[in-house]
Amino acid sequence: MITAGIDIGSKTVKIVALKDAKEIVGQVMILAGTDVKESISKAWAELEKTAGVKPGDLAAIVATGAGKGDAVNARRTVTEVSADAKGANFLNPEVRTVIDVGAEEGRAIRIDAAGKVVDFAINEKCAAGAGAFTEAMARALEVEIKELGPLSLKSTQEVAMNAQCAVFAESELVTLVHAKTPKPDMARAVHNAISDRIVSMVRRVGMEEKVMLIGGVANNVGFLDSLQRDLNTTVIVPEDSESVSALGAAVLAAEEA
Amino acid sequence: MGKYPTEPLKLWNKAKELRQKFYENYAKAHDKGGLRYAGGAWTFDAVPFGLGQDVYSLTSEPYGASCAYNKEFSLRCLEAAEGYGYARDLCSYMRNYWGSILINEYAFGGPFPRPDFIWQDHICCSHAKWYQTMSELEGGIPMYCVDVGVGAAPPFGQLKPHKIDYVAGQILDGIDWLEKVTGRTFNDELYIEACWNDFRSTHTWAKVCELNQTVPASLDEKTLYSLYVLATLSKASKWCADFYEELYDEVKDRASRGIAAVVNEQARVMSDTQPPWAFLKVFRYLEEYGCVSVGSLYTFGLEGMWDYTEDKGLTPRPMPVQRPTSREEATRMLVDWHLRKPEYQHFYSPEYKSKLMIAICKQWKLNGVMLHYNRGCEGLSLGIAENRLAIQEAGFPVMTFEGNMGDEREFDEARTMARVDAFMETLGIKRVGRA
Amino acid sequence: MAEEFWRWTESRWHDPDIDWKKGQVVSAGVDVGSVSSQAVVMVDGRLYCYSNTRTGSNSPDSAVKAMGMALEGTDLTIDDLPYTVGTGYGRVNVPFGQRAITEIACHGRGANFMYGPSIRTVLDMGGQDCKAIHVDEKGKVTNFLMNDKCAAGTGRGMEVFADLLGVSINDVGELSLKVEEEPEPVSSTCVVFAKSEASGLLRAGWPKEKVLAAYSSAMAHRVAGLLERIGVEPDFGITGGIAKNVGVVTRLEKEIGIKSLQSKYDSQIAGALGAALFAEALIKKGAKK
Amino acid sequence: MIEMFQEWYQARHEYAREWKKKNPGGKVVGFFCTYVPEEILLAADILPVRILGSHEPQNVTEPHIFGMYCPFCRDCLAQGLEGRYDYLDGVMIAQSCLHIRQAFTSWQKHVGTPWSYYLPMPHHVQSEDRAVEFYAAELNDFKKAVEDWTGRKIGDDDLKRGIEKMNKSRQAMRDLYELRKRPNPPLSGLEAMYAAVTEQWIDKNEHAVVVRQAIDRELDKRDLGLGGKTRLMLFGSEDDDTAFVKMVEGSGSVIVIDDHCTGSRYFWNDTILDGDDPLTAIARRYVNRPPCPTKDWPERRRLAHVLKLAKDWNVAGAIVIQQKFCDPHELDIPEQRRNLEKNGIKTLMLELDVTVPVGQFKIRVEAFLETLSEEDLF
Repeated sequence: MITAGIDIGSKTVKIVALKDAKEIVGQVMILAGTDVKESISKAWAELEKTAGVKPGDLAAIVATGAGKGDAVNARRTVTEVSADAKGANFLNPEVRTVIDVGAEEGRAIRIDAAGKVVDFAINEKCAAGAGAFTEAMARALEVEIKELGPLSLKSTQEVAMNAQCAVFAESELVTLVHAKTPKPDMARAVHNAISDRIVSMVRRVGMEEKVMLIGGVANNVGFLDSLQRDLNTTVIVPEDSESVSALGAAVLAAEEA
Repeated sequence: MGKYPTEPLKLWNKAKELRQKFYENYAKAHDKGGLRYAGGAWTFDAVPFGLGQDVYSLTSEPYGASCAYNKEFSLRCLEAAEGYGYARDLCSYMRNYWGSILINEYAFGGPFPRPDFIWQDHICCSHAKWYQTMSELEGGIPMYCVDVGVGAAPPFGQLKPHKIDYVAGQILDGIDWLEKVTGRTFNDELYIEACWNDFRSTHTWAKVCELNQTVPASLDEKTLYSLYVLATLSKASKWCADFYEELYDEVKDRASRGIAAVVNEQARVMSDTQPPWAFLKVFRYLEEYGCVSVGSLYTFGLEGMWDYTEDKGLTPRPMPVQRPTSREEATRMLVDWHLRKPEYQHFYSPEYKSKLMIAICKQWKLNGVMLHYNRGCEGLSLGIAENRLAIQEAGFPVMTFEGNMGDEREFDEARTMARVDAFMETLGIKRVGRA
Repeated sequence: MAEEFWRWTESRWHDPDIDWKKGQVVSAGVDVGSVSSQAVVMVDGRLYCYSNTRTGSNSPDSAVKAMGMALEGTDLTIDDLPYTVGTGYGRVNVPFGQRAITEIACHGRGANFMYGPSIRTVLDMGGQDCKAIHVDEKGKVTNFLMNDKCAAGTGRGMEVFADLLGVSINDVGELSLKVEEEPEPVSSTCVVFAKSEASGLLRAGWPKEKVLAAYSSAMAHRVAGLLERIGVEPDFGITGGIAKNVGVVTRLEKEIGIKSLQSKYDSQIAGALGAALFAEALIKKGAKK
Repeated sequence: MIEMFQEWYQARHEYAREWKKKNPGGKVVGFFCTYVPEEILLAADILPVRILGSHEPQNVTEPHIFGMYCPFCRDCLAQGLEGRYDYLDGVMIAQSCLHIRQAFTSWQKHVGTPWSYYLPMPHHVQSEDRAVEFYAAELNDFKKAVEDWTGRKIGDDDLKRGIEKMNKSRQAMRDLYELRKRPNPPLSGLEAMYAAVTEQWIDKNEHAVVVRQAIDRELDKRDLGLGGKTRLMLFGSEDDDTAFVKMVEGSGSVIVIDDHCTGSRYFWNDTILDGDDPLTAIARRYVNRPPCPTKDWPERRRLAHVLKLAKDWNVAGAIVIQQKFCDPHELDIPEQRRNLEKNGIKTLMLELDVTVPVGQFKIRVEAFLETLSEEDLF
């Protein structure tokens, strides 16, 4: 039996196809255009091309993500919170705390051994947009977004930064730039600032080992470094960390079917 | 067809009329040579009753909420207050209220009716300052304010005499002050009668809320809002006390016949603090999950009088054994009655508030709790994060959502509904749709 | 990096009819902002040349670059400049500058020159800050107010939108006016939230111009609020890049019920212009390198 | 001499730990608000230390205090949660704003300081005798609680000793502030802030001695060339942000007076016995002190007080500090500004957070100073 989960986000559409709730047999991620329906069908086409799996072959489809309502062929929809929990549990049953940091939203989720959500926290206003935040900061520092992480690892001194508001933080950074602060230290300050916001949420749900970091920002080594220091523990980052929600949806689909 | 029978509340329209009448009476008070005064929903409103039966009040919090219902009107009020220099994060009732004065529009039609005097109490940081500013906006209105900040009774115990002396003393001074500014003689009979009505209203409201322990719940929180409001308007009036006694009989009857507020009830939650008034649809949305909000410490406790013991939990506080016979006795009784009110006491101890909330979770048979992190009221949001921790520790799942009771600009509808979905999933509740 | 729609196009101008060598006073000003930098040189109080360039991550270089570009095609060099005033975020890092003055004072003075002495209220929308400034007939600042924590209503917000929609910052204004009827303003004026709200609207099939209109009016409303807090005393003028955004300007004028003054000068050079005018005043008072 | 205060400011915790070594069995009590009657703590030979934040970003308070409460309160709580005040034997608060009360109650529950006390300081201070009678009764309960805790009676003589100690320290600070009236102030606003804030956790005698010595031996003849600088006042919410003060004075101004609970409000008036029993005298002192705005009603008596400070210290302008989300001051500031502007004193309002966004603030401050001077540009 093959099931699939589709995660329709604001920037990307991801699909994961799962065989007998055990083995990943297909996985795609495409950049979403402004026309969601089109992006979705593109994603399905991609899945067929790469994994030979057609929606028709599927026992069940579960959709998640901001645009989940547009997945017409889905049996049902679930929130990203439940999807993250299931996905993380599938990848590593020992995980009890899932941290999902995306472009516009950050989440901390505490789960049990079965991947059921025990408690969750989602960032409130003004602490929004960790992903969007790093992009803005990278722009202010005039470095490629992917350079920002490695850069911060070269930092030699802590610089405190007031980062509640992304826009004000950006002008904070501009001030640091004009004060000739070394770029690595500014990059570190940016990651520390986001980490503080995320860790605040993690403390809210109460951290339990093991901890897994997923979502777009998971690939940022600078952020991961700050996060691990703040939480004082090692954080697991799965490969394809951006597809974990889709994977979780696929697992839930298998439970449905 | 739902799982339980339901029927509209017979007294619904009467409640609406009483509210409407209250605001009209205030606006029209001068036509019949009566007096108008302004004060908060927490104030000792029994006192001005001693000035005569033609003295009408406008209570600030419910008025601020009335402004908030109307998004367009509210926005103009809020921006007027900001334009005058007041910060966006101040109490949103207060900003709506000031704005309504600044644009000189009464939410119920016509220009804002200027009060003759101000009779207020001070429990949160804003209460006295609210009217200090109002008086300035109106070019100077005589103001008296009673400080009730005597601190917690030793947890769940009796109030020390000096605490009652302080508050009672201010009220007695205030009575002399009232006579001076109105030129009227204070009538102790009317005052004592009003105190007694206050006891009746707040005692009976607790009994009504207690009935909601039945499954299915006879009333949902949306309905409770439209009913508790009467006590926030005029808890010391005969009409309010009488109405609640009538209401008690009807709700008792609903409970005995198993009449449900939400026909598909399969889960019960409570909220906390004032809701985002412009978005009561959150509660309608819960119904799609067959989930009913049976109330909150806020709806039960703001105008309800309760006793608490570790073993019995929350029980309506019995009426005083006998009526007071003198101004002094009535005053001391009134002070003691209100200062031991849970909604007052928890201003001093989040731990106390947590105990009360956990008691509700158990006695009202809840599956979970939805806490409104209310940016509009620092008074009732006080310690709410600690409450969340304590309630979770007691084994009840908690969801929080950020919003503002009176400033819709601070409520994110889409994200809140998404959060409700996630919470329902964690409670394992499937959508049943509205019947 | 992908194409940067938010970037202002660089430009320069100079008046070939002026021979600076014949001038009594040559004064210069440079405004190193967070996103763009401008340089202005004046001869005897007349505009000689100016440039409008992008700020790099190193402000001394940006200052030199801006002035260098302004002087292109003239026979004047940076070393010839007798006295230069720096303003903007990088005001203290102008290698060839003698004095730093805030952009608030400079925009006040610059607006007085650009729009004439009748101007009393200046609105400057820079990348990071939004400023409402009261000036007297000399262009001296008498009072000012800047945006609070919620930086909404700054130029930055519009840049984020230009990027999101893939429309050049130079065209967003015009485009936002191409709507039959005005849509509801976006509910959130916070850049981060407005951005996600806008992506939602796009997903819901809103055309770009409608999304822009919704954001522009939200922005205009927010800025009007700032202006009302300080009070709009006519005449009223706008400086900074946003003055070029007809979409925001027309909506703002409608909100506050006052038309903004027009000028033949580039509104973005107001800060550098004010700095050059201050330099002139200081030179006349004997200030030297 | 004067640099002693900065050392004390930076080594506040080390000082308290040292004090305990020097005073075996001596107790240290942390307090949250300056309405705490330190006279009574001193009478019991306890060292009172004001709990303040560290102005560093932190991530430990989110579970305990919802984000719309003032960052200062969260910063204070963070100090406790991070164990920086682990030497405290007790912690207490005198009733003031809701925000700081919340920091106190969360501290009680999660920091585990052995002894704690909530002292209901009345808000209706303008009711005069009603408030004094009530507070005196509360002080009596408080005194008993301290006696039970320390196992030592507190007699009237002890109380008088505590009162004298407080008054001496207050007088010294007022004399120090007096020097700032000079056209060429012999000390900077930053130095004054260090002196004022440290008075709240250094042994009162020790602090007073250093203040006296600084005045007599150093400051009286000192010339820092501050004569030409623009004279400013600071007032509003709690403010011990030295980074901010450095930035302001570094922009060509000198701060000569303040109205903060971390400044002049703390030492402005004495406890006067004349006839009253000690507890009533102490109660009267706190009821009559320059109020926190949350207690300034029905009349706005702070307006006159702040204006008088501005005039007596001859300031050109005032910087109004709004601690983000600090409702009491948000309810006070608009009228304060109108009143000062009406009297020809320009104001600049800044919203402070735990860390200062130097970038945005420097522009505002410099532009403000330009409106107060810079005539040479025209």
